[in-house]
Amino acid sequence: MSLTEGFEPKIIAFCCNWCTYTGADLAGLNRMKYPENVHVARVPCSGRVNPQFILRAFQKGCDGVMVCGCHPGDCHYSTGNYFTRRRFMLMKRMLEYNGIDPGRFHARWISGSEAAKFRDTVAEVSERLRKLGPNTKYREALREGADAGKGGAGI
Amino acid sequence: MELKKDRLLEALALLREGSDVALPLPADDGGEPAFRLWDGVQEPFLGSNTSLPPKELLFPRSEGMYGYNLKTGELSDILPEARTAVFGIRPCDVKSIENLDHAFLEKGYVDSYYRARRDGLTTIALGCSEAARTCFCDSMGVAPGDAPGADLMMNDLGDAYSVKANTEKGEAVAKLWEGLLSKGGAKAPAAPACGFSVKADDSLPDRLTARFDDPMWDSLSKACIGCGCCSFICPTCYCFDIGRENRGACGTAFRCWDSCMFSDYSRMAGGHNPRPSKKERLRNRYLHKLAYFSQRYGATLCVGCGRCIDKCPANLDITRVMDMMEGVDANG
Amino acid sequence: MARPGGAAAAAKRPVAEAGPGAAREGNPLLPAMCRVIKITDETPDVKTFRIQTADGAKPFDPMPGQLAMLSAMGVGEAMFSVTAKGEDWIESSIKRVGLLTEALHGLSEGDMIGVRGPYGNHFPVDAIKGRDLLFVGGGIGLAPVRSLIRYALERREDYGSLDVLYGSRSYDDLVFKSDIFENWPAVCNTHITIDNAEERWDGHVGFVPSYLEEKAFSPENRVVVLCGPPIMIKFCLESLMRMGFSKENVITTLEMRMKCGVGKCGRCNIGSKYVCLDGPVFTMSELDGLPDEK
Amino acid sequence: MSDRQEKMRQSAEKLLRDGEVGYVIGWGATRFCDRTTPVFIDSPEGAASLVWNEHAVNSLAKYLLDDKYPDKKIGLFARGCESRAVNRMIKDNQVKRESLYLIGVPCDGKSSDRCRLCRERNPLVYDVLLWEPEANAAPADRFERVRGVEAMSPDERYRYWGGVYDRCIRCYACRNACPVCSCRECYVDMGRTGFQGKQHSRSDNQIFGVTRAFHVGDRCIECGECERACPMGLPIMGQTQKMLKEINELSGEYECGLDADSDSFLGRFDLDDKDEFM
Repeated sequence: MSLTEGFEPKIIAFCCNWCTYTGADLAGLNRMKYPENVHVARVPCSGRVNPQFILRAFQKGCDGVMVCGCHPGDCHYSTGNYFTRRRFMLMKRMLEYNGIDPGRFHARWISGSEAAKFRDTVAEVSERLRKLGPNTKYREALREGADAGKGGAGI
Repeated sequence: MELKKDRLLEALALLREGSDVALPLPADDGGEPAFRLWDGVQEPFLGSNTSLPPKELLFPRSEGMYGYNLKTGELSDILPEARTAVFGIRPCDVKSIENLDHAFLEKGYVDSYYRARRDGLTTIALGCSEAARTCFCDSMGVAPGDAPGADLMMNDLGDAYSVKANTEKGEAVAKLWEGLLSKGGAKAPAAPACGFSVKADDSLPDRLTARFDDPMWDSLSKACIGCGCCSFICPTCYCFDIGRENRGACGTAFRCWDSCMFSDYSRMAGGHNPRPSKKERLRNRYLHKLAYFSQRYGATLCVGCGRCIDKCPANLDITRVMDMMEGVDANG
Repeated sequence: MARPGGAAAAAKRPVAEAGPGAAREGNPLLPAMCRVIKITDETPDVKTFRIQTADGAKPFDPMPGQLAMLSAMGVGEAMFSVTAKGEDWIESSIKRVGLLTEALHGLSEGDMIGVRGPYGNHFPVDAIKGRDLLFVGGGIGLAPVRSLIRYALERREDYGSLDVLYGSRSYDDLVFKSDIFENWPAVCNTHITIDNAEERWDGHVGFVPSYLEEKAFSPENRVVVLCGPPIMIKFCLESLMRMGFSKENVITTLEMRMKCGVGKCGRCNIGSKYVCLDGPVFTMSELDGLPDEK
Repeated sequence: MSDRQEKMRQSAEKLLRDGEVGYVIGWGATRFCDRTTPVFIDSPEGAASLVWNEHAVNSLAKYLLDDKYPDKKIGLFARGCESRAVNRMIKDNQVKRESLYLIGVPCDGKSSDRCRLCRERNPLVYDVLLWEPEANAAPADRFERVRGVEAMSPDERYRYWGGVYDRCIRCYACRNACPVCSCRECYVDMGRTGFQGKQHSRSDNQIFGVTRAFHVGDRCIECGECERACPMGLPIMGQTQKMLKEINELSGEYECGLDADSDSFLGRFDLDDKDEFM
């Protein structure tokens, strides 16, 4: 319990420019409240998200990763998110197979008008991660004294 | 002096009181044997040499060099503090450490990280009583039964090891072991003959470099798949890369093993690569081992341990180039 | 904030002597943080950085042709020639070609960079005393040569005639414009050319090698210092051979990828020579004795 | 055995003498009688150095990528595994069928653990078949190892793979031996992109391992070259086999390289793919 108490997860959400990013924008315009621990990274299409991004995010300190794009059929580039769907169905299974908790990776379709869905998804993922606690898997080790400002990621 | 074999672990335990002790140990799950830090209990793996060389003790796969803060510009170097005694190191690998010393400590610049680890290292060598079929150390100027460069030399006498100190560090170990050692007059049996031999005389470096443009490099390199296996399991390959990892305002510069067989090793920022294909890269590696290093430091960088011959995925064999120089081809 | 073993300690090092036993103090791989005190835009993709230690001193005292390892913290480190030095600064001119140089070009005056050096050998300033000097440069290749031109101009009486023949793709791509058009013409002979005609350009048009032959410099008592892109070097060398120069009297500088700068990391070798220690300055006849792998 | 070796030599010699091919890729002897090395024979006389025995283990197909635009055809001795690799390479636009002369050599079994998953000893594509097809041996249970890892708890799985990658020396032999690993420049060699940390640390090693598996897993012909090449003997097919197992479960029976027309799983999509990301 003590591990997760007061813990605020770091989440990175890769959001497609045409749907989810607009949805997140709309959520902001409508002054919807959602957890501030999500960092939105705008990508041209969810199909642009390389599985490598997910691994590097975990390595660099994220507790959870989201990939969000247009609903199938709505891709700005016609077919990008169909490739996303296949890719991350496999990636999700590979992550679990390598010992990552399924709660740490989420893919979702969120359109430009679904501001509430964006808010709810982020809240749900955030809550789930809060229960899971900090991610330690795939994390690069920090060198001693790194927090004291002497430098030191990743040794 | 002699150390009875049944007192070996006791002797190692004594060493472990004052420093880390590294031994050839099998991997927990039956993987490749390597020099690993001893937990005080495990039996050393002494049947044959390790698949991985001991160079990691002096030149780790990755090591931090200095930390920095991007906001304040503050720098702090990370010099290692290591005191390690390594037991069971073979004469070829002792020779490889002498070569690393040349590279890291000579020609005007002393590598501080290597220096720190080297000063803290005591080498306790074990002469070979059996040769693997890939061994060719005696062709490369190494005596399989004797390592004059080791701090302490031990040889298998059957039920005991002979113990001979070569240096002050070695004498300190012998003194530490005083209570365990007994007088013994047994002579170590003659060292075994190597698995095979090649001709690598003093003229080899110049003869090889004279054939820099020879078509033999095409035929030697065709089967190479361009991986870095040979470099990483070689006891003397010491090339490294320097990189950085940042998180927030903090970062660390590190160095890690690199291989001249990789395409980005010598590629410049504009894209030009002086060694663009595996032919040039393999030639550079072989010549570095057998010619360039001798021309620069007066010592051959290949010690004949045979690891690369054993492990190459394409079954390439560095000694083929020496055979080709003699007009023979061992490959049929 | 100079640190032991960094550039400050390096300043005390014997210059260009890398023989065994000449061990230097401190950690040679640790940079010192220095300040960029002036940035000059030379061309659209070349900037000159004037660098000083945090307490206002010269980071080290390089000989002409020597190298400095410069780093943008958190990005990377690379070797550059030191193109000039003053009382309390050194200068490097850097072309934007990759990740690190991009980061360096993004710096502002006052920003800190890592510096270590000086590295490598230098132009044989003593051996060429009393000789006529012909400096031939192409593009950014004038950067290493400039250190020797400045050195010779400061010791004008030690050398014979001084000629600078320099060319670039276009007027915009000419580096050190104030030197080549204002400072140097007053004290030595300058011959500037660009590859293609431009409206605002009334000088010579044509490639460096042909301009070189056109000028018909005599090989008598003359040493050529040649630096530029490989293709220019190749054709200039052919021209110089036709003009009767011998390879011993043609000096050039080499570039290779480097990581450590002190002859350890392995990658800048040409045969048994390391460009970072034994170079970057070689005569053409020395290069003939090395494998063709540049 | 020696009869077959003789047939191979004769075939290579004739192809070279007739100028049908520029060179032939086969197996040759080494210093050790139980090891062969790939050889590149470019003269009829050289054909006499070809070797065929149970130690002719290395897959030869990868070498085709060193010479994608040959002046003359390349002669390649092809067993089942080479032919599957060639099929995959043709589909991936890496080589052209018309620049190859495939000399079919049904495999009589090799002394290598890499063959334990072999289901196809006979070449599936060839220009000439030097002897009668061999009966296929029953392969080991295809996904047995994957199921073993799946049965562990998440933390055990992480420890298991962490232990594997702790021993990885990042020599990239797995990458370089893999016949479907065909990028002109590997992401690993593009340090400037920041995709892959270069440190030999557990996390960087793991990330390399998973990424490698992901890059080739849906095109994997299960030849086992990656594991055979690994100098540390790491069970890395456990990753690529997992990809294949999941693809089998998601889209039905799936094997690569059986023909030169099938798309790879990640190279295409179906409108009615399963959707679990609603």
